[in-house]
Amino acid sequence: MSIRVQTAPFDPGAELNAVHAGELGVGAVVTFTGYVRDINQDAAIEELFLEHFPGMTEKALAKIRDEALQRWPLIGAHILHRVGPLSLAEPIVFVATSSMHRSAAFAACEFIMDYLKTRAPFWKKEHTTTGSHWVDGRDSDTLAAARWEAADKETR
Amino acid sequence: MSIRVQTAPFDPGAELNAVHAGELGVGAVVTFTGYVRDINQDAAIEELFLEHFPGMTEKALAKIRDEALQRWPLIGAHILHRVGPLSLAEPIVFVATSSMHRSAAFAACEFIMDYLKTRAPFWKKEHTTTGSHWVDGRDSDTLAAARWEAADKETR
Amino acid sequence: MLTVQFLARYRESLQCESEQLPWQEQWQTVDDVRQFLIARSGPWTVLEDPRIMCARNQDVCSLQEPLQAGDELALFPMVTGG
Amino acid sequence: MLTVQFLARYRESLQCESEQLPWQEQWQTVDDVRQFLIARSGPWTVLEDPRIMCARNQDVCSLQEPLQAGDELALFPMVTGG
Repeated sequence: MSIRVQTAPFDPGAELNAVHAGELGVGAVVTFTGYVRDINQDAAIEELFLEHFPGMTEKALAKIRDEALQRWPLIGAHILHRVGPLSLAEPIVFVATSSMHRSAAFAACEFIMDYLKTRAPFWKKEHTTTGSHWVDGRDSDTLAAARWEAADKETR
Repeated sequence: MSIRVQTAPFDPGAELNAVHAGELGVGAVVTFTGYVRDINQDAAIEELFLEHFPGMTEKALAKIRDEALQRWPLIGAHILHRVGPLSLAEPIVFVATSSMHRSAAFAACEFIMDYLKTRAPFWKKEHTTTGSHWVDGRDSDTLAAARWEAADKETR
Repeated sequence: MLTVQFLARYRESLQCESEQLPWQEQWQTVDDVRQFLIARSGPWTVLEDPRIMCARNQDVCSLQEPLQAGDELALFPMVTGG
Repeated sequence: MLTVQFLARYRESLQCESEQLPWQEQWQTVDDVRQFLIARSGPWTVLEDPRIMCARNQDVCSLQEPLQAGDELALFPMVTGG
């Protein structure tokens, strides 16, 4: 049930294996790994910087994790997010959910990512050969998160 | 874009890392790993045996993979399934999907699992201290696969 | 000629992995062949399983799938992989 | 007193990370404080951003969230993690 925010790189494969090693009775593990793209429209990107809001970040992630645990019968839910400077192709974020049956693990993993993308205080800044700029938020992420609230109202 | 059916054990973490290592431009990788449960209602289970239909298995998996590639803009889709004798807690199945954006990878990974569970020729037999029995198919899996066909009709 | 394969639980119940049947003109669908086999009674009634699945030439199909001489038919219980 | 923190792009535009504001009785919601800051004009109009987000005492909230003296308010652009 870990929440980790760290500047050090991590190994998604080792994280996946640790989920199963740490939990008895797990039948299904779903993972999401987000990477810094290694090819992009703007080929001049040299590095990505992830700013966050230290006082709030882990608290915001724990709140998202706890909401997933309330909605689905999970055995575990884990969130790991890099901050600081990241190189191309490095993993940025890793989310893993485990459950007895797969549908809960799939839904919870996607829910956590949709909420993380719209509610967790991280901001990406791209460093290119011609300067730096902040990455714009995407309306598609707002819509993805809103789907869960609509689904919630329907079933009440 | 691999399809593998094998008796040898595999390492889900190494498989996850290989997906990203093998594909340029990947932003998102979703994985599903199914394990032999290490605790069960029937504590007497000693081993699981996976029978398959050798002439058809890889063809059936490739067909499911190809249908996912038609439905969603994926960079890659990989399916790995064990056959033969399996010990408790060993991984049985690994599915990974990669894409530029996460929603396609999530949907395709769940679709592949729902179709694999209802259309790929594998049968589980549990060996217990008191004898062996074939595992029953689950109606919940049939319903999960049917959802995709209903969704398909709605959008046409 | 029609080749019929039996898998998993069916293979065990029938103690038969595969059988070559001389082609019969009245067979139109998978279900016709299944009914022919069930009519043998005894262990063959296992094929009355309402969740029976089938594949024609190694593609999963329905019991209403048309058959022709030379096909390879597989009959098997609901799959339980993954 | 109200502590206001500015993050990411806003912090850079305002060249200000955090500010202590003497509490004003007419402030009821986050948006009242935001309008007070925008009224300073110049770089502060960055807070007119229609996608602005905010957190009260480190919980994401809406611009209509009630505030009281002693709160910690954070104003930040749409998040882009993950």
